[in-house]
Parts: sequence; structure tokens; C-alpha cells
Amino acid sequence: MGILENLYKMTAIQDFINNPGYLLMLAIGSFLLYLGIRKQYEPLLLVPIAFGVILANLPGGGMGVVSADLINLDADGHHTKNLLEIAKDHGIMNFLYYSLIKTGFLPPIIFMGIGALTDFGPMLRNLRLAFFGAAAQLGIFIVLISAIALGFTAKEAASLGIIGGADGPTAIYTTIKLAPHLLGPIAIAAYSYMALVPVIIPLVVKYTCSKKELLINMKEMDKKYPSTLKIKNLRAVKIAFPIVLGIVVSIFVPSSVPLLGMLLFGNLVKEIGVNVARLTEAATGSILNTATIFLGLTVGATMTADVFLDFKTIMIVVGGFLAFAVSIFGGIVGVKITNLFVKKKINPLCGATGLSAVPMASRVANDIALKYDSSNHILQYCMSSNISGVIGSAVAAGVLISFLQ
Amino acid sequence: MGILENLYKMTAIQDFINNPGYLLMLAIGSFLLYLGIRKQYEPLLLVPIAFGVILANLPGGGMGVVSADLINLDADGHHTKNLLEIAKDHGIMNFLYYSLIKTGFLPPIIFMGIGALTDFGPMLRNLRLAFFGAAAQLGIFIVLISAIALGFTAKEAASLGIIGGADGPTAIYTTIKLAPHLLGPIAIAAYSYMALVPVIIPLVVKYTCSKKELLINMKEMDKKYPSTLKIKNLRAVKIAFPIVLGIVVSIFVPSSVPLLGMLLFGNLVKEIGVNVARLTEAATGSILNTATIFLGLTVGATMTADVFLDFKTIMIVVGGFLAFAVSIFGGIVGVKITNLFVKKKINPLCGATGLSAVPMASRVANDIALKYDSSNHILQYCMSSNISGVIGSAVAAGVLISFLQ
Amino acid sequence: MGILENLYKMTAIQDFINNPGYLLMLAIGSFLLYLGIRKQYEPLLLVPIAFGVILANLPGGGMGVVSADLINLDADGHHTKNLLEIAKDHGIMNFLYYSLIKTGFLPPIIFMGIGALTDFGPMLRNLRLAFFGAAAQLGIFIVLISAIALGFTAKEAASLGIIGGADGPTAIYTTIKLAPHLLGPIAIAAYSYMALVPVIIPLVVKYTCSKKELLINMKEMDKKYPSTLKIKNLRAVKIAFPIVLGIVVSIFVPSSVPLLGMLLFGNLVKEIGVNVARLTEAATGSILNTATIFLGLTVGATMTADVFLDFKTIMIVVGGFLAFAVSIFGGIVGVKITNLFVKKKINPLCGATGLSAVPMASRVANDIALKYDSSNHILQYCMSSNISGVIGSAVAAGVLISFLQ
Amino acid sequence: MNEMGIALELLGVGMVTVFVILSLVVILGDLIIRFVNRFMPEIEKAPVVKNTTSGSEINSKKMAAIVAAVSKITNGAGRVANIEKL
Amino acid sequence: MNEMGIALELLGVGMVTVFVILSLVVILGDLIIRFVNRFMPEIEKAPVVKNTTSGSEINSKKMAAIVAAVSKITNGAGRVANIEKL
Amino acid sequence: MNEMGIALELLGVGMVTVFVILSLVVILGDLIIRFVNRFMPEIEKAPVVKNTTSGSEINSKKMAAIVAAVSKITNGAGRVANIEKL
Ligand code: NA
Ligand code: NA
Ligand code: NA
Repeated sequence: MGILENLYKMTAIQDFINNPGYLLMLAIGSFLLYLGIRKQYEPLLLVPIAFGVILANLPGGGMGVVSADLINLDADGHHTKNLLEIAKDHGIMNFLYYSLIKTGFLPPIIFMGIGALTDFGPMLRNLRLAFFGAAAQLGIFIVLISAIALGFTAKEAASLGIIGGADGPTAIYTTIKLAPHLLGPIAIAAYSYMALVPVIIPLVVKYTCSKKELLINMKEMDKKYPSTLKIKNLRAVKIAFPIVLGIVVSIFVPSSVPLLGMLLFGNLVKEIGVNVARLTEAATGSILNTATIFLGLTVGATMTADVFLDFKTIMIVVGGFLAFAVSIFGGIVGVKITNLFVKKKINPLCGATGLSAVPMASRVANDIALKYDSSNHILQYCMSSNISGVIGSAVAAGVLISFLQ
Repeated sequence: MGILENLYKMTAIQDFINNPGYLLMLAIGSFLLYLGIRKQYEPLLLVPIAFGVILANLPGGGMGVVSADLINLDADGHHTKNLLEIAKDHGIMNFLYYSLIKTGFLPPIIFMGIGALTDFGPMLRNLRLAFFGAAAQLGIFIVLISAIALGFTAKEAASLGIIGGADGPTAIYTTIKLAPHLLGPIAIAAYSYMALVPVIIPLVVKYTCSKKELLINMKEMDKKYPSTLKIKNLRAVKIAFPIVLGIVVSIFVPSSVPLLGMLLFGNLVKEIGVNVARLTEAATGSILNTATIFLGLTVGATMTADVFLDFKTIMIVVGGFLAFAVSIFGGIVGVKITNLFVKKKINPLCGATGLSAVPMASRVANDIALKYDSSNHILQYCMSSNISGVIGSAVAAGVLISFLQ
Repeated sequence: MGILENLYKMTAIQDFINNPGYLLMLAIGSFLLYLGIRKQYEPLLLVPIAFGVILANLPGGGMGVVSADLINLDADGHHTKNLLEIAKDHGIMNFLYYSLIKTGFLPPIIFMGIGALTDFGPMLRNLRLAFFGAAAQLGIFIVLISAIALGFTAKEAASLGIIGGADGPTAIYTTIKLAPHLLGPIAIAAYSYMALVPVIIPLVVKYTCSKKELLINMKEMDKKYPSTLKIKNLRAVKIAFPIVLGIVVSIFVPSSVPLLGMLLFGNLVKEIGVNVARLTEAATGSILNTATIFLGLTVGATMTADVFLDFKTIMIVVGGFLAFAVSIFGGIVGVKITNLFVKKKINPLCGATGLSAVPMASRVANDIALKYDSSNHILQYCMSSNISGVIGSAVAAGVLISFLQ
Repeated sequence: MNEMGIALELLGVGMVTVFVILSLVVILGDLIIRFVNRFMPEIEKAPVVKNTTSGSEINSKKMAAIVAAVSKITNGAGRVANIEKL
Repeated sequence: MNEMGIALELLGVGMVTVFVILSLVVILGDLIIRFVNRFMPEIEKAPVVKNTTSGSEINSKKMAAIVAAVSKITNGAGRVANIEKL
Repeated sequence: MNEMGIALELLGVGMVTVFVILSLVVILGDLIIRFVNRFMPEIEKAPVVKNTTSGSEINSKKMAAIVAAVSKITNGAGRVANIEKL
């Protein structure tokens, strides 16, 4: 009889009976897998996140991220367990989470890779459109205010708002710094809504833009009011740009350095080209891919039943959507206001893409424009505000961290 | 005169005079290199392990892994030096060993890569043969019992027995958890006997199988008793399988999650295909290769003279061989018993491959079958039990860890 | 008014006003970028180092490496903050610096990659020339003595001298062990002068070698006095060489094991070939490239304004140049002395390349030889002392660490 | 319980568990196949590449022709690992 | 200051900062282009590969011939990414 | 001993050690060559490829032919990134 009893104690059956929340979390993890695999929602991140959710909610498996209270050795978290003690007491997933995520390490590393995959060319060719990457940060702050009104702390509200930056690593980095206990749902909301950009942008555009505005043809505007500034030496400009930009932005928003600095380093390395091709290869290949796997698994593993099944999770789902919508709205309104004052009109879709979610948002905007006028290719124009939106949300994140941390 | 004296003190000559065991260990390291390079015994692991043995036994080089007693700051090992202190006090090899191995980090990571290289297709097509991956775990437990009888502690005996799982990362993971002081010899025995599978399987088969049994033709059995179950959508099955299997197995043996969970995550990513190809590439490329180098070097570096030159090492060499042989025997007997009750007979070689040691064991079994009947290709059948043997030993490891840790 | 004040406090403008040294450092970082990008001075390392300098000197960005005093918890540095505490208190750049550099981890890892890219073939075919890799270490010790005379401590002077080894990882490793506060300027000096080898070697050769000496034709000498030793089985020799060399050198200079051992391990793996191709690929690919990025960024990030803008930095720039020049001189004098006693004369350029700086030094020497006699191809001969110069400086580093640490 | 008792219990528990789990593997595999056969029997197309940067759009006929050409020229010793559109 | 006050201040500070920074992006981009146009207008050649270890020893004439051939055949749409001596 | 004394001792010890070690390199290299020449003189065959994917041995003529073929078939849209022997 003892053997059967021991056998039963070894299994996790009693844990599921005691806490059926685990089963619900396994269902949620499976649903996220479905979204990632079948619906192809940002699969590169959603699949590891979903698997992390599943691993974390297999009771007895020891793969769930534990609260920082168990790591801290004093009340203010200044003195903590070391990594070996974490691995011994809480297993490898906590070892990974506390060394790679809690330290704020992986998001800047992923930004380095994204930088090395980014081409600032379209932005440099349509510089004035880059401006709308600012207007499209509105959702961040509007949702921040709303969330505080609903009882979130300022730090939690800022983490919720930053979903409106539509940029995964930025959202994760900000949440790590301000409200790590909400990391799982915020990361999932951010990536899910990025995958839903083909739905959200048309929705907002439908209620805010007239047909006449959507028919504005950017190429004809360019012919009518040609730019006086031609780029004679694109390579030199592209090399100088990340260096100068990095230094100047950092002087104004120092707390954006870990994110923006690494993004621009990655970009610089890529633009230098063949002499440092080894570095570009590492930044966009083994480093980025490895970081993506571990970011996904550990972020997913923060979503244990007790943390996730909370009223705040629902608020994050709702608030994240609002943040996206308001940011798109902000970009569109920014264009509308600008159009009041300039002769060279701008298609409001080029404001909507200020959201970021590169390059999906630009593709979606281009498709909308083509629906109204099959000759109105605006992809290159959208890419300008689209890329600048990444800078915009990193700057917004810097402001939030600087004021709230 | 002082200079010459100082020069002499700088060299390691006196260390070799004081402890000739170092020389013996260098010879053993060189012999392992010979096996890996010339005999091509699992060179991917044996070469780094062998070099690690050499590095660890160069006195004064500071590359040998030190006992956990020097790392622990209290009697029960709950409070330890941190990684910076380890690097400062004991050098980079201990820094690597304690951060990558002692934490249990690398074996699951390697399992992720192996999962992404594994194809469950042959198993899904011959599901009932997967059952024999269970019978072929017998060697683990028989050797465990024998080792206890000979005076090993239960934890040591379990680590010795797990060699019979014929699976490197599983053996290493179990030993890290239960008896880290035996890590070096157990890892080397595991990989060496895996390389010796072409010798061990024929030996056991020779003494246990009749010619008539070895002539059983699996393809003709399939024609005679065709399976009613055809797989209509292999891709969907291959995607669902690792998810469902991972969840269900984890409920029964939670302590197998770090190993099996990562194996199945790697496999899932591979089966999803092009959408997450970057992750598959990382899991099977840079991550797996890097993990292999550091696993090999650090495992080898645990084999310092004082640890290795011990009576237990010889017992591990003998016991490891026994564990392999008994596991193969178990798989064969499992088939023989099954054949008593079914009309659709099974070639006992498909039981022998339940050992795992993928895919070498299947190739060896196929060669034996072809020797008796040159038309009897059983490779695909053997692969079924061969792959399920990996699951079997991970489950066995989970049971051992769960009961003994 | 409060908002504007808060906005101003968020920026780093006041920091630049308080400490204009930051601006000077940004200019220095930009100048190093210019050298790396435009002048193509060792861009693989100088670009990340330069960007690290820039990141570290953006006040408020938290990317500068802080003094070990802030990490140590007691006076002798035996007890330190753990990595999580470092990340929390000092940001990710310190997390990287203290885990990857201060531990001495990255230089041996880079040496493993360099080993896997090194071919000992030219050295094995012209073994006696390898001897001049010894004479060309003279600069290390001469500059060490000079630096002590000028008031450097012995440890600082040794770190300065090791620049004369003309080998980046060796210089960095030695400085980490002996004088980590000088790491930035020493690494930059080492890589800059390696890039300046096409200027420094001709300069030294001009003042030390006669035309007659430079006309010595190595191939004709080989025909006149043919070697009796032919290599019948190059592959076997190349596999045995790193193993035997590693063991024997380590017995004499145990403290060179972390560097030389890893170099020879990388080389061994490469020579074994296809059976361990995965390991070679990792060592020369993802591991080496990733290590290069993080080494560069973190070494650059040690160069904060207060550390760099110091009298010692200028001494390092001057001393580093001297070390290179004296090492080249040593190699040339070594040949001249040898030529007094042998009939088979040696071109002194084959001594100059004992400096190391592989393979640039050999190419430069070859070009000089061809200028005097367009049929006098000495590249393969130079490569012999060139490669042995790497061993020579690693051995010298081992001696310095062994006596001074 | 003495060490040998533990060992014997482990033999029992371990082998039972392993047999149970691998039976589950057989049963679950069977159920998954049946489930998929019933509810998603169509041979799914490989998903369309989304958000990828490789942008390989060489159609399969051309690909087949290339592979055939390479195979012929190399007597089957070569394979085309990857063709990218520029 | 209460939480809502902080929120409103953040709205102000945040949006102002973002607008300032992206204005700077526009202005700096413009200045860099003008600076480069004035002082380095020539289309720089891609830098010569220096210090590479790949061991490609196909000489430059052959390389040129190959590049020309590929370019001709492909109407300039193809590039030879890498040729290694085997 | 004062610092300058240490420095001079290091000059002595260091240069002697470096000379001794590089002499050993020469001697050991010589001995290994002689040993191998005597006991394993045959040109070993490269080990049979086991479980690897590299091992490309397609000669340059064939390569040229393949490149041309691919280029032609794809109207220049494709490039042969990598050809591996199977
Ligand atoms: Na954004
Ligand atoms: Na097994
Ligand atoms: Na040197």
C-alpha cells in the first residue's frame, strides 16, 4: 500500500485537485499556442511564451517564476540570494528569469538585434514624417491616466500604458523596471495586439479618416512639392545618424540609453558593413535568436495561476487594446492638424503607422491606401513614421522610468 | 640563485613529484582523446570531456573543479559563495561549472536541441513498439539495487544506474541532482558505452535471441496484420503530440519536467516549422553547440586526480556496462513476453533498441537483422522504441530524483 | 514651472556642465569610431570599444563601469555583491563587465576561437623560426622596467608592458588580473598599435636592418641547405601538437593554462575536423562573435571620464608604442645574433614578426621583402615566428601573473 | 526503511511508472491521430511565410528545375541548400 | 502630489519630450545629410576587406570575371555573396 | 626587494622562460614529426563523415556550371547560397 501511496504523492494529481487554477492556466497556455501556431500571431515570441506558461503551471515541475519576495533577503530588496542559491532553491527557470530578465539584460540585447535588422533609409528619405512617431505615443499616457483612475499604482499604470508603444522589448523593459509582477500579461498583451494590428488599424481609421484624406497620394505630393534635399552619400549618412542620434537623445532622456543605445549600436554595426560583418551576424543571428527563446520562456513562466488569475489581468487586456487604439488615433490626429497648416498634404495613414509595430503597421496602412486608390503606394512613407515610432516609445519609456523608478 | 629557485617554484614540477596521480590523469585524458579522435567514440562530447580532464590535472593551472565544500558557506549548502567570488577564488572553470552545471542548466538546454533534432514520425507510425522503451529501463533499477548491495549510497547507486538509460544529458542531470561528486566518471561511462553500442547490442542479442526470432520480418507482419489507423495529417499530429505528451507526463512525473519539457519544446518548435525557424536554428545550432563545448569541458574538469582515482570509479565502469546490458536484455524480454500473447509477432531487436542511444542502436539492430535476412529492413520499427527509450529514461530519472533528492 | 524643472532634471545637461570631461570622452569615443570605421583600425574590436566609451560617458545612462570598490563588501575584495545586486545597483553594463570580464572569462573564450582559426602548419614546416617568437617579447619587460622607473606599481607596469605582446586577449587577460583600473586604455592601445603594425614594423626595420640582410632569400636558403625532416602525415602531427604542447608548456608555466589551454583546445578541435565540426563552428562563430561584441562594449565602458583623463593614460599610449617597437627590435636582434653562428642565414624580417599581431605583421614583412627583391616571398616563413609570438606572449603573461598576482 | 528497501521500492515504483507513462504515450498518440483524422483530416498547407525577412519567392517549378540541374551536374553529390531572391 | 497629479504631469512631460526628441531626429537627420552632402559628397566605395581570416584565395582577376559573368547573366539582379575555395 | 628589483628579476625570469618554452616548441614539434613519421607515416584518410552536414567537395568547374544554370533558370533572381555534398 505504501508504494501506491508514494506513487500518488509523486504525481501532481493532488495539486490539480487543490488548485484547479493550474488547469485553467494550462488551457490558457494551450490557447496562446493555438494563436501562435495556427493563427500565426507573432509566433517567434508567442510560442515560447505560451510554452513557458504551460511549463510554469505544471505543479511540482518547479518551472514557475517565484515572487521576488522569496529572492530578497531584506525588506527593500537590496540584498538578495545569489544565482546559485536561486537555482538550488527555485530551479533553472528562476535561475534564467532572475539572471536574464530581472536584471534587465535581454530587452536591450534584443534591441541590439532589432537595430541591426533596421534600415533607417526610408526615414532619412522622408524625414518630416518621422515627426508623427511622437503623436502616436498618446495612447501610452492616456491609458496611464485611466489606469490610475481605476486604482492601479502609478508604476503599474505606466507599465500598462507602455503597451501603447507597440514595441515588445520596450514594454518588457519598462515593466521589469516598474512592475515586474505584471510582466506576463503585459508582454502577452503587447505581442498579441501587435499581431492584431491588421484588425486594429483599419478599425481606428474607419472611424477617424474621410475617404478624401485616405486618397491623398504621397508620391504626387512629392512631385508637386519636391524636396530640396537629396542624399548624395547614403552610406555616410547612415553611419553618422545612429551615432549622433544616440548621443543627442541620451543627453535629453538618459534613462533611454540601455534601450536606444543598444538599438543604435546594432544599427551602426550593420551600416558599417563588411568589416564588422561578424558582429552583425552575431547580433541578428545567434544572440537575437537565443535571447528570443529565453525571453519568451521566462516571461511566460511568470504567469503562474496565482499571479495571472487576477482582476488586473483583465484590465491589462482591455487597457492594452485602448492604448493601441489611442496611439493610432494620436498619430492620425497629428497628421490632420499638420495638414491644416501645410500645402504638401500628408495621408493620415502615415500618422497611424507612428504606432510602430514595424513593419506590419506599414503594410496594413499600405493595403488600406491601395484599396482606395490602387496606384497609391505609401509603404515607404509609412515606414518613416513607423521606425520613428520605435524611437518615440523608447523615449516615452525613458521618461516613465526616470520619473517613476 | 634566488631567480632559479623562483623559476622552479613557478613550474608545476614539484606538484607532479608530490602527486604522481596527476600524471596518471593526464594519461587517462590522453587516452580519452585517443578514443574520441581515432576511434571516433562520440567525439562531440568525448573530445571536450577529455580536454577538460587534461586541463583539470595541470597543477597550478587552476582549471580543476573544486569540491562544493569550498563553495558552501554553511553545512547544508544553503548559503554559497556568489559567482564572482567563485571566479576570484577558484578560476573560470569553476565559474563555468557552478553556473552552468551545478545549477542543472545545461542538460535541459541540450535536451531542447536534441528535441529540435528528433523526429517523432517513426514512433507515431509504429506506436505499439514505443511500449518497449519501458522494458528497456530495467538496467537502471537492477544496477541501482546491485550498487546499494555493494555499499554505494542510494543517491550514488541511482546515478550509477541511470547510465543504463543510455542517454547522456539524462545521466548528467540525474547525477548533478543526486551525486555530483561522481559526475565525471558517470558522464564518461555513459558516453563511452553509447559509443560501444555496436559491440554491446550484438553481444546481448547473441546470448538471448534465437535465429527464428531474429528472422521475424516486421514489414511482412505489417502486410499480414495491417494497422487500421492511418495518419491523415502528419503535421497536425506532430504538433499536437509534444504538447499533449508534455502536459500528461508532467502530471504523473513532475520532476521530469526540466528534461522532458525542454525536449518537447524543442521538438514543437521544429515541427511548427518556418514561422519559428529562427528558434529552431538557435536551438539546434549556436545554443546546442555552445552548450556541448562547455558541458564537455566542465564535466571533464570534475575529474581531478583525487576524485577519479577511487574505488568507485572502477565500480562505475563495471556497473555502467551491466546497466547497458541489462537494459537491452529487458527490452528483448519485453518483446518475447509480448510475442507470447499476440499474433503479430515482433522482432526482439525492436526491444533491444528501447535502450535509446539514438540513432546508433537502431542502426546496429538493423544491421543484425539484415545479416540474417537481407530483405528485413527494420530501421523504422527500431526507431520507434529507440525514441521512446529517451522518454523512458527521462521518466525513470524523474522518479529517482523525486524519491531520493 | 515645476514641470519644466523636472524636465530639466531628467536631462543630462547639468551633468555635462558640472563635468565637461564627459564631452571630451564623447569626442574620444567618436574619434575611436572614426579610426575603426574610416581608417579600418581593427574594426571588429575598436568599433564596439568606441561605442562602449560613448555609452559609458552619457551621464545618467548608467552604462559606465564602476570601480570595484563599489562592488566589494570588505576591504580585501573577498566578499562582493552578487550579480543580481550589481545589476540592480549599477545597471546591465556592470552586470556584463563583472560577470564576463572581471571573472577573466571572455579572453580565454576568445582565445579558443582564435585557436580554431589558427593553422600551425607554417610553424611546423619552419620550426626553427618559431624560436624568434621568444626574442620578440623583449618589449614587454623593457617597458615594464621603464614604467616602474616612472612610478607605476609593478602590477600596472606589467599590464603596460604586456601591450608589447601585440596580442589583444593576452593584454586584456593580464590587465584584468593585475591592474583592472587600466583596462580601457591598455586594450585600446593594444588594438590601435596592432592596427598600426604596417607603420611601426617598417619604422623599426628602417633603423636596424641593412639592405643586404633584407635581401636574404629564405627559399634559396632552403634549397641550399634543405631540411632533412619531411612531414609525412601532417594531419596526425597537427592533432598531436596542440595536445603535447599544451601539457608541456603548462607544466612549466601553469598560470598560462587559461589562455594557452583554451587556444590549443580550439586548435585541436579544428584539426580533428569533420567529426567535431559543430564545435569548431561554435568556437569560431557564435561564441567568438558574441564574445567580441561584449568584450568590446564592456572594455570601452570602463573608460569613464574620471578613469581615463589621467596622467597614466598618456604614459600607456607612449609606453605601448615603445613596447611594440622594442619587441620588434628584439626579434630582429635575435635573428642577427643567430646569423652570426649559422650558415643558413635568416632574413631579419622573420624576427620582426615574432611580435605576433597575426597575420598583419607577416603581410607587412612580406611586403617589405618584396620591395627589395620582388621574387623574395617570405610570408610562410614569417608566419612561423608570427604564430609562435602568440605563444611567447601568453607565456610571458603567465610569468607576470604568476609572480605579481 | 533501509537502503535496500528503498532500492526495491524504486524498482517497483520506477518500472511501474515507466510502463504507465509509455502506455500513455501509445494511447495519447493513438487518440491524437484519431482526433486529427476526424477534425482536421485535410493535409494542411505549410503556413505562408509571414514577417520573414528572407523573402524567397522562387516558385517550386523553377526550384525543381534548379535542383534537377544541380543534381545532374554533380552526379547527385550536391544539394541546393538555399536560394534567395535578391 | 497625488497619483493623478503624477499622471497628468507625465502626460505633459512625456508628450513634450517625445515631440522634442522626434523634432531633434528630424533636425539632426537634416543636418547630417547637409553636412555629408557638403563634406563627403562622393559615393564612398565599400571598404576593402582587411584582416579577414576566411582564407578565400580565389584571386581578384578570377573574382572579377565571376562577378561580371553573374552580373551579366542575371542582368545585375544577382550577386555573388561568397566564393570559397573548396 | 624593491619594485625595480622585481622588475629586473622579471626581465630575467621572463625572457629565460620564454626562450625555454619556445625551444621546447621547436624540440617537441621536431619530436612529434619524427614520431609520426616513424609510427603513423601513412597519409591518413580524412575520417568518414559521421553525422555531419558539411563536407563540401564540389569542384569549382561544377560550381561555375551550377551558378550559371541557376542564374539562367531564375532570370537572375536566385543565388546559390550554399551547396552541400550529401
Ligand atoms: Na511606438
Ligand atoms: Na533509455
Ligand atoms: Na607576441
